[in-house]
This record gives sequence, structure tokens and C-alpha cells, in this order.
Amino acid sequence: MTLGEIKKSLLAAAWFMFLTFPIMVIKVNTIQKTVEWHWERLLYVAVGGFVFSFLWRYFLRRKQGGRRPAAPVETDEPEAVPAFQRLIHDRRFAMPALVVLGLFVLVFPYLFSMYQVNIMTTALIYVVTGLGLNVVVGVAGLLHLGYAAFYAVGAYTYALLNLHFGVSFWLALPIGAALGSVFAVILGFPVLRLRGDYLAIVTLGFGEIIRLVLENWNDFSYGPSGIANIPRPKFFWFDFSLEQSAVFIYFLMLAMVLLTVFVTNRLKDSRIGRAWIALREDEVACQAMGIDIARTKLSAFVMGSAWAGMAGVVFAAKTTFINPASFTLWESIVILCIVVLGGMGSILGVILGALVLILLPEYLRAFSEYRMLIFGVVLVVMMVFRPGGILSEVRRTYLFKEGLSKDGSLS
Amino acid sequence: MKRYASKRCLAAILVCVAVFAFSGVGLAQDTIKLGVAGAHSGDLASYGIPSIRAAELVTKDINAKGGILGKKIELLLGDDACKPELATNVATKLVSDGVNVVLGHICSGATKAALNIYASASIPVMSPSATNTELTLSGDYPNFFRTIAYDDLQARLQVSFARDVLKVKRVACLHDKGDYGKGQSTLAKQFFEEAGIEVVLFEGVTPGAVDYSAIVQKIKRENVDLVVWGAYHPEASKIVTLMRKKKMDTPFMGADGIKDETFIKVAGEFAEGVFATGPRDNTKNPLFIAAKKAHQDAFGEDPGVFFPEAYSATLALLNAIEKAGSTDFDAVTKALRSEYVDTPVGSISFDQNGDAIGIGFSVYQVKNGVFTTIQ
Amino acid sequence: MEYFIELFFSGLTRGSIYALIALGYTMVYGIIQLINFAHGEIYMIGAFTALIVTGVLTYYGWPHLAIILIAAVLAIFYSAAYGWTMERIAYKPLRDAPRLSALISAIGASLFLQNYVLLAQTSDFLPFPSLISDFAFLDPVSNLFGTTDFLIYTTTGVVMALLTFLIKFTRVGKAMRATAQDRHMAMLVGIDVNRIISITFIIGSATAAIGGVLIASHVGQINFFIGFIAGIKAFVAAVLGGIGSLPGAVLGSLVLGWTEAFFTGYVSSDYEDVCAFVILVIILIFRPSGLLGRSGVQKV
Amino acid sequence: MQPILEIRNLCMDFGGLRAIDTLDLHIGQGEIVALIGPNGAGKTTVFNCLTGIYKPSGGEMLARSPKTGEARRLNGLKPNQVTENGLARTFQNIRLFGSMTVLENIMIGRHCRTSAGISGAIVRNRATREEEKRIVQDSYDVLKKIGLARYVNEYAKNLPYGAQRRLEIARAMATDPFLLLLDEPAAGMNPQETDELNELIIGIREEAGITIFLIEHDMKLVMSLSDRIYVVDYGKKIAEGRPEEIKRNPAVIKAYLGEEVDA
Repeated sequence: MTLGEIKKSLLAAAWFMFLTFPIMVIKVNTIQKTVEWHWERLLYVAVGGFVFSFLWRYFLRRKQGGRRPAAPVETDEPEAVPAFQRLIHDRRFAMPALVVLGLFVLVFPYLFSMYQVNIMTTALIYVVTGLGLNVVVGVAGLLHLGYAAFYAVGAYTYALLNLHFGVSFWLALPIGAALGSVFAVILGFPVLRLRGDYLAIVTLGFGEIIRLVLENWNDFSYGPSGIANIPRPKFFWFDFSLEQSAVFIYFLMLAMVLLTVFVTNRLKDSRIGRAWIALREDEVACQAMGIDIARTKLSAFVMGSAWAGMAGVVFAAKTTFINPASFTLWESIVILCIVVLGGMGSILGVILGALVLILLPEYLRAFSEYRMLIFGVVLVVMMVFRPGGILSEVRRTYLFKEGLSKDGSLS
Repeated sequence: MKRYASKRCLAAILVCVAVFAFSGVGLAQDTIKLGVAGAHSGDLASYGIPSIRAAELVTKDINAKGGILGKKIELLLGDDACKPELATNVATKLVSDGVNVVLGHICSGATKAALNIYASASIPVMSPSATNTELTLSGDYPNFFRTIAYDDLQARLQVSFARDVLKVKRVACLHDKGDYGKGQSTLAKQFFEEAGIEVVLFEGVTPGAVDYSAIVQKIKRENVDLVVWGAYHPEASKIVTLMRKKKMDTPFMGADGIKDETFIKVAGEFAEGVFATGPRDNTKNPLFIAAKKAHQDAFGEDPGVFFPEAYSATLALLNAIEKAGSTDFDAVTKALRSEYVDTPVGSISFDQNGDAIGIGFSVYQVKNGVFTTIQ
Repeated sequence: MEYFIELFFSGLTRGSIYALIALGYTMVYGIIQLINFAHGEIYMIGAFTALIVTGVLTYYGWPHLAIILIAAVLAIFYSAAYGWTMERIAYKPLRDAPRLSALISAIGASLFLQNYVLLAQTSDFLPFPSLISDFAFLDPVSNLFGTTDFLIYTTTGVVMALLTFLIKFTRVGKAMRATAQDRHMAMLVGIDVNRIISITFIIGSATAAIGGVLIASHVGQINFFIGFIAGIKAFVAAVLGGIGSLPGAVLGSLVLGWTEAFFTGYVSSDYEDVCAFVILVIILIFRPSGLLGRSGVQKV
Repeated sequence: MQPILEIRNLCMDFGGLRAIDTLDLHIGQGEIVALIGPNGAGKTTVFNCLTGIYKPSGGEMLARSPKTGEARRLNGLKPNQVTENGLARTFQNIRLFGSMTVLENIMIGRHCRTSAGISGAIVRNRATREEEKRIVQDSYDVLKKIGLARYVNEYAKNLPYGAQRRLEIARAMATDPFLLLLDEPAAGMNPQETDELNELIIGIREEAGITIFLIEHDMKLVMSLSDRIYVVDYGKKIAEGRPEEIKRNPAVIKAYLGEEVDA
């Protein structure tokens, strides 16, 4: 802690005091025509600013110190991966941890209150949507800002089919997925040739169009007042009590998460999955290597949207009430945050991202009004110090019998 | 490496368990738990926060007098940001935490989503602000009560006033595409048409839009006798201001969403002459005056919207528990339906549907910068 | 025809408002290819600063003209300061990170600023004092547009002209264009890229503040959430016009404004946003880089 | 013998700028042909037109597969279709898939010669499993041929520069081309790496029978490697012929050294 450091932090503190002065200190009420002065807040800002700038620079230095220039590969040294990441790829750790985790997850609903089960189910729904969006954004690199629309398609599919035709949850599940895909194709054909942020804005527009239509077309969607009393899922002919139903949906979601993980994991190292990643890495090179990028993009889009549709059906069944307010742009942004914060392309990362981002605000209820503020800070801090997300994608390695030293090369 | 790994593993599991055990463990009942649920954050926070304050003031009062049934009142807050899916989480949280009664939720949609969770746990719920007609009249929610009259009544009052007093022939019904606004406007349109008045415009404007002059020009072209606004005051003040600036003197009428001091303060001189329906004037009610004063003392400002309703709902709920002598669902709801209680919105009880008896709507007009009862 | 003209000016007002915000958006985007989600929040901070300053000065009875000047200057200054600080904290460390990470950081910053104002001030709508008295000479056309509309039109024009001049003809502007083209190359030829990016943020934020003050006095009320909605619309407008292009931002904003106004006027305001987004999608399908965006041949 | 690649009257305009001007060119099976010219002469543009990245403003491009002898017009094909037709390219500025492993980069090259879809990937039926096995094996074989087998599981972005250049060639090879378009393969290489590259390119021609069309600035490499050379300047062909002819061609010397030097 040198003098220079202290000076820098003092400067930062002074700057923050100055910066926050009007908004923090003066509270004007133009209705009552009153002015309040909160000088004490200036002190908080000063102390906070000082500490913050100290920690900030300390961690920034640590981050930069840790990032050495790309190690020369000739040394055959594995790339420096974080300890945690190495740990989870270590079978000796991963297997017992998986067993313990599996057991914990199975007994979870019997150990904790219904509230815990409920928010865990919500988090699991986000795990599924996060993994779905991960295919589009994380793996194929298509920035998609209208994902909630496909989620809405699923939810309204179940709600409306049930209302008009009494379609059961189990039938609605595949229909929701199918309709999600159909909408993805409708959107995908015209827009997928757009690049980067243009694609982002068109998907955003599409998401808003779906929401606004749901909001305005009362005859079809019952407008902003939504659809109530959507039945919870039944298991064959058992009728559950509310509490049993919560547990049932929890296990249902758990099964869906497993299915999603299974599918995305298989896709990750498949011919199509590799094409998606190549698309993300370099569109031009990808096309030059003989990959039909239009079809590849569309397949990623459809795949991701199918999961959104399916998750939407469960969402409607869990909440029993839906209206367009649940499918705003903000919802799409939250799911995008899950993917990026968790680690683009990394399945485990996205799962962790969903759990953190959805459970964090719930557990932050203790800080009630500060929770969204903290949420914003967490997003910024996470991105600054771990821009790649919690876990980064790890590619599969292949072993060859003949050993790596023998290379019958041409040169 | 191996030892290290297993240690890390153990630590990770411990952390997990600790996190999940963090909350949700039931406590012994030595207090009466009043849940307060609604939008406490997000863009609709200003409708939810007054209800927290109302509940705080009432419980502070009652606890200072020793509580009810010998128990103190404890508040449990739940923020649903007016989102149905969060409302169900809030509801299960409150149920898990063992609430006895709930004040809330604020928005009709969130209330609908949450209600059957409370119902299955036999918890009475009373909203100060959810006006959706179905909530009481559909009969689907036997545990639901409210201290605000429902949309139907208000729309009928608007229509009869427009027909009998203003004698209008052509009206424009506008709303904000929201749950409350569109519902209210749809009812108004229906009753206008039943009364033989032509609704020439029925449209939603986008809340938060930066300019409404296009819709104002459209109103002007349609040459209507009355503009009926169904939603909240921020957009209403923008529209009425633009109308007056464009020298249109078409009367403007809103519902309880604009019957708020803020509307007059924001629209200023342009608010003059605007009609609004809203809960009956209680400003002379001593309890209302006292509640307002308590709010000013505690928070240094005038209470926000739905504060009197929330204050009254809290009083009604706690009174019913006291009269019932327990927090048993049947006893409490019976007390709610049979006992009258004096509140800032008048002496009220509840009917079979859960709607308050003894409250009503009046028509106001802005005169010299204040809402004045005219009918 | 009269109705058409009335709607034309309604659209012009909307479009000019979007343009005031979109200009800053597009500048920042042009230089670091970042969708600065928090730009709308800077605009909101500008409006709040102006509100607070006028509130305080009115309370102490200052003369009207002085209040207007001080409020405007402070709003611009503070917005620029917030923009600069935000860039330093939330974006600069992410310069070499994946672009999506910077986007998430921007979303975080936006959320933080919203809630910061919500907590420090209030969640209610506050009336924004009407500082500018109506111009008498506009009275004959008051059915078409009012004083604030007039000010918004002129300011938008002036701001666009100034920014275009700045970018085309000044040293800083040249450095900005160089940085936008190729940051590493710019660095090699001796441009202090970090400084240029900071300056871009400061200028972008200052235009947002001008927008904030004008729009707030036009709308007449503000709360902490105004930035989000306006920001999204401005972003759409900027992309529509071709993101990175200043005239494009203005053109895109006007197209958006007119689309909304005419659709509201002749069809229904229920679907005005749907129509706006449909137009956006159609334009981007036929002109994938926006109206005035460079559809330049990609370098291989 | 008929040429496997024929370009007739190729033109490419960017706005008012004519980047390629009525270029004629042909390549026969098994040749190594170089395209040289000063910077900005339009060499890479020729490649971009050939591979479908640019749409030429005029002219004809024909490719004739040596196996089937069928001619195919390249105009209007998308890049991936060009690759499917047996032309594969590398890029001047290396464009690898950095976050994928070396082997996976090669496996991408096999994409257009395989067919498994989403459902196959999920179910992992027998056909998919076998195809996948084949992809891995074929890709590994390519790696061995190019001499990158020891990097097999490294991330492409972590490879040394020379190896990245070779990986690009390997990736293009994996698409089973009959014509390989190399855009400045030796750029940035040291003399030793360049020598190795020289051997590699000859090896590719000799062992795999692939025809090579390359753009290169390293004259030593070009002269020792090429059977024939085309020279372009300002989008126009100014000379063609065997290396020794080109060396003596006054137009070429002028283009390279400028007017003022007396050739």
C-alpha cells in the first residue's frame, strides 16, 4: 500500500463524491416543491469510492498479471486453465461430486420448503432456456435478443390449446417445441443472412412483435389480462395437491434439464455442432470450408427455439397464469446474461450461470430494494474480471493409438 | 492432488447445503404474520411501495398497543414486480414462511397467479388495488377480498355520468395496452355501446412513448365529445397537455388511475376541468386524516396511490383476526364478511364475493387545482 | 391533407427525439462496435440532473434564464462525466474481451444506473418544470407543433451538423474515424486510442444530455425508467439508418418516427410498434446494413 | 488434356474501381501455377471471385473435375458450393477456428463430404457413429501428412505461426479438393519454414495429385515451385509463362520496380 496508491484512491473517492453529488445528495420533489439535502450520503460515497477503487485496481492488476502472453506451445504444456475448471474435468473428483450432487438434487424437495422447491424449479426452467439459447448464441455465435418470444410461443401454445381444446400438458410439450421451431424457421429464413448486431436488432424486433401482438389481439390471446387457471401437469391420472404438484414439476424440470444436457452435449461434438462453432469463430472461413451457413444457422436457430417452446409450456403449467408481461425484452436479456455470464458454449457454465442469476436475486431478497442494484454490479464485475464467463468452453480431445510422437508427415 | 480434490469437493457441498438451508426453515408461531406482497421494485414500484408503508404504520400502531390476541404483528415483504411468475414465487415463499394473512398483490395479473397458492394453504388475501372484475365475481377465488371497487362499477359510473350529465354522443376510449388500463377501457367501451353512445376510437397508446401528438391529432380529427382514458396518470397528463396546447377543449375523463394529486401537479393548468372517477372522497374522514398525517410524519411526504386502501385493508384484516379470536381461515373470513370496521375509506365489511361493502366511486372534476366531487 | 401535415409533424417530433438519443448511440457504436445499452441511462441522468438543478435554483429564487443555462450546462457536464466514468469502469477493461461480454457489462451498467437513481431519488414520476415559455411567433402553427417541438427540430439539426463537422473536419474527428476503421492500426500511427474512445463517450453522453433536457421538457415528466424505453427505440433507429453513420441515425430516427405517426394516424396506435418493427425487419432484409450504412465489401 | 480451371474475361468492379480487368487464365491437372503481382494488383480478388465470396461483374469461370471430367460453371455458386465442387482455399490473413482444436479444424474440412444431421447426432445411431469415426481417422491422416500430428489436441489459436499456416493448408486438403488455392502461404515465415513449405506443397502435388494455384510474394519460392506463372498488375494480366521467362519479361520488371528504373 504505497503512497501513490492511496493518492489514486483518494482521487477516485473525490471524483465519485463529485459525480454523485447532485443525484445522491439533493432530493428535489417537484410535486411538493421541496428540497432535501442528504449530506451524510456524501460520506458513504467517499468511503465506498475509496475502498472500491483500491479493490478495483488490486483485482485488475491480479487479472492482468495472471494473463501471460500465449504460452509457446512447443513446451507441450497444457494451457493454463483455472484450478476449478481443471478440477471438474478430473474424473477422480467429478465422479464422486456428481454422485453427491445427484443425491442432493433428488432429496432436495423433501429437505426444503415449497418455496425453495419453487424457485429451484424456476431456476431449472432458466437452465433449459439458457442451454437452448446457448446453442444459438454461445455455440453458433448468433446474437439473439428475442428469445423470450419463443418462450412465449410455448407458453401460449399450452394455455390456448388447453383452454379451447383441453389439450393436456403432455401433448402440449411436443407441440410447443414444434411451434417454437416453426416460428424459428419463419423468422430465420429472411433474417439469418444479416450479420452481428443487425441480426440482434431484428431478433429483438421479432420478439417485440410477438409480445405486442399477444398484448393487442384480445380475441386470440386475451390481451394483457392474460390467461388464468392453466392446469398443472398431471401424472397419468393422479391429481396432485399443490405441494405435490410443486415437487412433481421440480422433478419434471430436472428430467428436462437432463434431457437438454444430454442432447446439447451430444450435439457439441457432432458434425453439426462443430459446424456451429466454426460459424461462430469465422463465418467466411466456415463457408469456404464447404459449410452451408444458411442451413447451419437455421438449424441452430430452430434447435434453440424448440427448447424455448418446451420450457414455455412448463412455465405456463407452473405459473398457471400467463400474460404478455412475462415475455418482455428484459426476459430475453436475462437469458442472454445467463449464457454469457456462465460461459458461452460451456454447458456446465450455462447451468451455473442460470443458477447464479436466478437464485441470486431470490436470495438477495434480504437486501430487497438494493437487489437489482447489486445484480447490475455483479454483471459488470463478472464481465470485467472474467470476461469469458464462469467456465469457458473446453473442447473434446481425441487419443490415437499410434501415439503422438510418430508422425509420418510429408515434409 | 487427490486429497486436495476431495477437500474442495466437501467444501463445495457444504457451501451448497448452507446456501439452501439459508432460509425457509419454519419458526414457532409467536407472532401474527402479515404478508405484504406487490411491486416493490421495477417500473410499477410506485404502486406497491405505499402499501408497505401503510402496513408498517398500522402494525406499528397496533404493536405499540400490545398487538392483537396478545401477539405482535410481524410483516413479511414479498416483491413480485407485478410479474405473475414472480408472484407465484412470492406466494410460496410467504406460505412457507407461515403467513396468516396477506395484504396484496398490487396488480391483477400477479394477484390471479398467486391466489390459488394462498387458497391451498387457506390464507385470506386482501388487495388494495387489484380491480379486475373476475377476481371476485367469477367465484374462483374464495380467499380473495379487496378494499377497492372493481372495474365494472367504475365503468358504469363513467358511462352514466357521460350520458346523463355531459350528454355526449361520440367518445374516444384510450388506454395504455396494460392489464389494468385495457381491462378498464374495454368495459367502458362495452357500457358506452350498450347506452347507445358511439365509441369512435378504441385504441391503446404505448406507455413511456416520447410523444403522443399523433394520437391527439387523430382524436381531433374524429371530433369526439369526450375522451375517456382508462389507465394511469403519466400518459394521461401528457395527452391532456398536448390536447390543450393544440387548443382542443374536448372534455377528458379518466378513472381512478388518474385520480391522483400527481396528475394535477404534472399537468398543471391543463388539468383544469378534467373529470375523473375514483374512490369516494374520504378527505373528511378523521381516520383518513390521521393516516395521512402519520405517513407525513414517518416518511416526510404525502402518501402515494392506494395508500388509504392498503391502510384500510390492513386494518380490516387485523380486525377480523381479533374478532375471530384466531387466525383460522374460516373464522377470519367469516369475521371479514360479518364485522364492520372503521377505516380511512369508511366503515366497511365484505360481501360473499369478497368486495367491500361501504365503499364506492364518485365523479370528480379538477377545479382550481384540486379534485372536487361533483357526483 | 391538413391531417397528413399534422401527422407529418407528429412524426417529425418523434423522429427528432429518437435522433437526439440515436446520435450518441451510433457514435459510440461506430468507434468500439459496442451496443451501449446504458446510453439511455445517461440520457436519464442528464434529465435528472437538470431537474435537480432547476428544482434547487427555483427553490432559492434564481432568475429564470440563469436557471435554464446552469441546468443545461450542468446536465451536459454531468452526463459527460457519467459517460466517461462508465467507460472507464465497465468498458475499458473489456476492450479485448469478446464483444458479448462488453454487451453484458453494458446491461449491468444500465441496471445499476437505473436502480441508483431509483434509490437515491424516487420511483415516482416527477413533473419536469417547463423552463421555456412558449414562443409567441409559433402561435399560428400551434396545431402543428409547439415550442418544445420546434426546439427539438432545430437542436437535432444543429447537433447533427456539429457532430458531422467534428468528425469530418477536425483532428479529433479524423482520429475517431481512424480508430473506428482499425483500432490497432490507429494505435500504430500514434493515435492515443484510449483518449479518443473517452472523448467519443464524452461527446456521445453530452448529446444524450441535450436530448434529456429537451425531451424531458417536452414530455413534462421523468422517472428513472425513461432511459430504457427511449434507448431501445433510439437503438432501433440507429440500426435502421445504418449503425455508425450520423446522418443514418437521423434518417433512421425520422423513418421510425414517421412510420409510427402515420400508422397511428391512419390505422391504429395499437400496432404502431409492431408496424415500426416490421418496417425495420423489411428494410434490413433489403438493405442488410441499414439505410445509409456502408454495405462495404467484406475484407477477406 | 483439358484444363481443370479456366477463367475467361473475368472482370470485377468495386464501385468505379476495376479490380480485375478481362483476365484469362487456365490451369491443367497436376500443375503448380503461381499468380503474382505487386500489392493491390487484384490477386486475392481473383481468389475471392473463384471461391464465390465476390460476385464477379463479368466473365466465365469453369472448373473441370479430373475424376469425372465434367465441367462446372463457378459463376453464381456460393462459397460452400465451390468447395463441394473440389476447390479449396486458404486465406492471406490466417482464418482458423481459434477456439477449436487442431483436429477439429480439420474435421470441419470433412463436413461437406459427410452427412450426419441433428437427429443422428442426438441418437448416435450406427451410421453416425461410423461416419464420425471415419471423420476422425481421415482428419488425423491429413494431419499426419501435413506434419501437424503432434498438435492434434491443441487449440488452433495457440499454435506457432508457421504451424497455423500449415494447418490452414491441411484444413483445405481435408475437403478433398482437386485444386488447392493458396493465398500467400509463406507470408511471415522464416527461411526454414519456407523451405519446409516448399517441400510440403510439392508433396501435396506428388502424393495426393492435387493441383496447386498460389499467390505468393516470396519470389524464391515462386520460382522454384511453379510450373507456370501469371503476373497481374492493376487487375490486368501483364505476363504469363514459365519462371525463367517471367524473370526476363520487361513488363514484369517494370511493374515490380516501377518506371524509373531502366530494365
